[in-house]
Amino acid sequence: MNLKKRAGALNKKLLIGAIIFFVILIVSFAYPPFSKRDPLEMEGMMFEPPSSLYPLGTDNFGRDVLTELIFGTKTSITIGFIAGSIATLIGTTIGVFAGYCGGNTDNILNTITNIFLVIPPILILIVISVSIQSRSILIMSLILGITSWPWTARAIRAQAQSLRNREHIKMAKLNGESLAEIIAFEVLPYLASYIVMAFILQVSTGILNEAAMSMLGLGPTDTVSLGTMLEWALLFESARIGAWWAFIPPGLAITMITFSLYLANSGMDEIVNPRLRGVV
Amino acid sequence: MMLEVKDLSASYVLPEGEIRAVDDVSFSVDEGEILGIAGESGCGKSTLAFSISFLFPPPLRHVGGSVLFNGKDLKNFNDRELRKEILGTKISYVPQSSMNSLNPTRRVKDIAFDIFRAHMDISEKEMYERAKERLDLLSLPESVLNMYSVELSGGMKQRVVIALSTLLGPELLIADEPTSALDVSSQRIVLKELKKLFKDGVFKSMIIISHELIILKHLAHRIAIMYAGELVEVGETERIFKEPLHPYTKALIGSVLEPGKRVEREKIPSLPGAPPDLREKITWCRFYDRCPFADEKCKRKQELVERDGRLVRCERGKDI
Amino acid sequence: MSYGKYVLRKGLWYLLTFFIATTLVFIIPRLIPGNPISAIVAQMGSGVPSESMQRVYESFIRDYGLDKPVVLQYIDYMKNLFHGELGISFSLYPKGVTEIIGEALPWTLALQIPAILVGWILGNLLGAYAAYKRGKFDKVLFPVSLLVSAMPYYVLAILMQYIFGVYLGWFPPSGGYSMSAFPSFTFDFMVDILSHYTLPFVSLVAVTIGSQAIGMREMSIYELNTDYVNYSRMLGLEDRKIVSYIFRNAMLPQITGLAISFGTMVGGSIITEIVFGYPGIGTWLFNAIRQNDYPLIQGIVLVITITVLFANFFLDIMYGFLDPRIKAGEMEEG
Amino acid sequence: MEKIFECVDLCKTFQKGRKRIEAVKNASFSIGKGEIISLVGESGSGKSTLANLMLRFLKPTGGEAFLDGKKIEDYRKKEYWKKVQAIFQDPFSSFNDFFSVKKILERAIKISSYPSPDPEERIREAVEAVNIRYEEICDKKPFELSGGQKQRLMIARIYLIKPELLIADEPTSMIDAVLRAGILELLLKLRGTTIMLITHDLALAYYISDRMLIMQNGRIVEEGEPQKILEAPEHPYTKKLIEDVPKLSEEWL
Repeated sequence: MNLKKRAGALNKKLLIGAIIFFVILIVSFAYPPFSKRDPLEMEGMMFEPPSSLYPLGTDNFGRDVLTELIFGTKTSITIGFIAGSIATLIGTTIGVFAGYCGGNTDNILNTITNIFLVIPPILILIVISVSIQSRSILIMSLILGITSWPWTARAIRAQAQSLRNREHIKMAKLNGESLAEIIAFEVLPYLASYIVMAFILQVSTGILNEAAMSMLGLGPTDTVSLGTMLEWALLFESARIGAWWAFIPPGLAITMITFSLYLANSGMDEIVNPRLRGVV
Repeated sequence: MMLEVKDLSASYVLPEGEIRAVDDVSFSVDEGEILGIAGESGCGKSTLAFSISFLFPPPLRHVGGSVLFNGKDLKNFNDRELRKEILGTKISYVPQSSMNSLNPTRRVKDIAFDIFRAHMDISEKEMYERAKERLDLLSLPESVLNMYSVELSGGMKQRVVIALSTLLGPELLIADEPTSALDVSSQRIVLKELKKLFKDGVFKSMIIISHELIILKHLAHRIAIMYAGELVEVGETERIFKEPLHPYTKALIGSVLEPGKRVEREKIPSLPGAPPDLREKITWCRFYDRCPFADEKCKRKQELVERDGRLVRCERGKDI
Repeated sequence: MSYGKYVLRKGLWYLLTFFIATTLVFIIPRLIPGNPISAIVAQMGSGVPSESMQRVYESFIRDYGLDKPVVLQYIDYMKNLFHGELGISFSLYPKGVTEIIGEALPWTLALQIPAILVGWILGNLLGAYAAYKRGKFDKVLFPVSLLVSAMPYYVLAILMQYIFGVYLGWFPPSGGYSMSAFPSFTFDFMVDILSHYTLPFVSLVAVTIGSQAIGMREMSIYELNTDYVNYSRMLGLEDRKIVSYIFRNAMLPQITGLAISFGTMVGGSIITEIVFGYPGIGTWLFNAIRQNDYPLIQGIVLVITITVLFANFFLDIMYGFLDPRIKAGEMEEG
Repeated sequence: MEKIFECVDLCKTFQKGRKRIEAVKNASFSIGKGEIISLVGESGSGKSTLANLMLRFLKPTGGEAFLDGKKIEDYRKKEYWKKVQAIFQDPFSSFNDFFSVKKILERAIKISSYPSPDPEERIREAVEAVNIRYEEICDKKPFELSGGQKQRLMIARIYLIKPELLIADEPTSMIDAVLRAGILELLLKLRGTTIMLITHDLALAYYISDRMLIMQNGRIVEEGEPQKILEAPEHPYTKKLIEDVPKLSEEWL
């Protein structure tokens, strides 16, 4: 059985996950430029229930929840993407060097990784965020990205280690290729699927952490995100008031985004590791 | 006849298609006999070992044919009965990869107890005594009983596995490449132990599977040669080595290297190509593409027929 | 390597991690311009705060030795930390941070430890069962646990609060006990505590089950394909026995997995507490952040860090005890 | 005979925690030009470590090695690998699955000391030399090839580079016996290249080599012509090794 055939055999989980995610992505990115509404504008009364004017009601400031939801999803996904890219980049670099080089390089990098793996990232996030008074989307992504690389490094290291003794790498050395060439051509292609999987998970981690930080009051300060929507819903006790439209839409949006990403990741995992599929 | 395998077929059913790893295989084993099954990687010999004990872990599936053990058709046993009444007690198995065949978190003693408990009701003391005896027979010290798999060397692990597999004195032992992971010195020790257990009557019959024909020559009374899921030749060991009737058997024997018999450097026969893809249905001789003797006539279905007291799947006979 | 050495090595390693973590908590705020500490010092000078706030800040600067060089500040910080002195809260002056945390921590531990344990055990049982049974059970369970584990702690918490606490009104939607109730060891008060406990507890358990079941399912599928499982089948062992083999061996990596996911769980449960207004340290942290109560924030962060490190250390010790490969020194320690 | 390679007291120790593992202890031997020499040892004997030292994948912790009379560390690595090349045992991991066969061999040409105006023609020649039709495989990826084909391509690479010394590390241990002879034949056709065969298989070493080195626990315990070693082994380990090898004609178990 070859790789192409395996990938070609359409994986349902991957497909469904990807479709859900792209629908959300397209809606949240295509709508804002055409929208005449400003998500931060207070139009109506506090907690107005859904109506034709406000399809998902209004929030505690009388802002249109639907508009907020779409703009917020865009913000959250953007933060997730940037944070995920940063985390994946750092994690992959550290993981590849630790796993491929071995020896002392590995000892040092692996110790660092393990230390940051047991220190809860949210605590570091809090310490950093408390110190930064105004947090833009970019700052937020940066903070989230540089605190969540460790487990990517760990996963990639394990994969890189298993490659280290493969003979094509010895052959590449015997061809006189440099370390950079070997990593680029002999190591990274084999890790590509794992890196993509790690990236998918990192994007969802970024989105989840943004929301968590926002709910603690440490979210982005100048825009609306799914997290800040939940923050306000929480602060103004919308659940106890019964204003379900203030928290269910952003909560559901986060859940659907992360669910679609987990599903896609699990589908990819099955393509890469056929035994999970339940046939081998 | 202790074991009779009739027209047995088994396939791996994958989303990409069906791989017929064992195709219409028939043979038998008598009491007191060692049958060797020889073949190269991917020919289906390990799958055959599973199929004989009528366990088909998915995606392996029983496609057709039957296995009769002492006249009883294993098809009539359900999974539970099979394990309770046949496996471990009547038919036992020595796996190929002893490295990973012992549960890493259980002591040898506990694995032995689990095997006893699955089949009989005796006191823990008696279990311990019996396990100790069996280890002793394999020249393993009692202390091994308290060890975990990681504490044993490769050769020791394989002997422990043999001890466990023969714990209940099975009638038939199936040994699947019992030494392929070992160095020559350990290999010889392990095979000697197996032969000793057989002579001592710990088990009555054995099927030993190997890709090394030379090992079978020293152990087996009869040898079955397997190629691409089919048996191509079955006969007494001496006669097969003396005068192979199937061209593949001939190639296998020819490829045996032995120190001291220095062949002219260029004269070891070699086969071109590779065995056919078992996902495809081949209706003619499966060895056709690689056979140095093949001609137009060969491109048709070859049956396993009796010739000179042997079974051969080639109609060309002695002119090869 | 003997088990004793393993424990010692792990202990030293966690000590190192402890120093790094606490040092980060010290350094990071001081590295960032406009950080809370210099903001406080600035506010001191501007004279804006009221007289009582002025006193609060002064004690803060004194306690943290902010007028001294950074190195001395660090030494003071570490000294105070070892003495359990975490300073004085701004918002609840003159209450000490240690005292506040001391009151809040039992609530948090009583909520989280049972929730994590119950969730972990149930999740692992479900995961192993799904892997072994495959078929329909697996097909249903897997997407459900995926959905549940994709649902962040806080979303599930808000949903449960709304549905069971507000809409159906089965349980009190928030708090640790009723305002009217007087804390005592009476039956009524216990019932009151339990009814407040239910929703946060169940919401934490549910999410833990989801993520643990997925991990366990994967590990079990891996174990199912190992040689020793096939060998055990061939020797006629019963399914029950084999499942127990698989369960035990697949659980070992799950223990490590639990250690790693502690960090995420802590974050999740902090917010669960906030949602339910549960009187644990999560809620205190929330308030502290709103009120710029830096000593309290720092204190809570440190206490959580130390607790997580201890929990991880404990899990590592257990792991080494359960896995003979560690004793034989055959396995690389992750 | 002119020496092409020589080791003097070559040592390699690894530090694993507090344990010191002496993988190679004072290995001294020389290889003559055009010779086929084999290094026989069981797993853990240190033969692979020795091969890695000779290929400069590892640095020795003691002793010296010379290629053409010059210390091997004195060559630039690229220069060295022009002259010393290797083939390995595992056909499944021996090639980069993301490149076509043609591309893989093009990459190998870079190190060869015979620049050619028409690289494709040279690749074709090398592939045909190992009895594979070039058109059939040039655009294929390694995972589409059989184990035997890959092992042949490994040798095609050597045909392309034409090194002075080839280290063949268990080149046939993972392929079927009926294919083994074909591979050995191709190795024997490498005229002009000195071959060091590393193997656990005494019979194979006996069959192919001019001289044999027997290695045990990091030490070379015996050296000599195959016939001599077989008939009159001096070291007890060699004796035992010969005894343990399965034989067709005599009682063995």
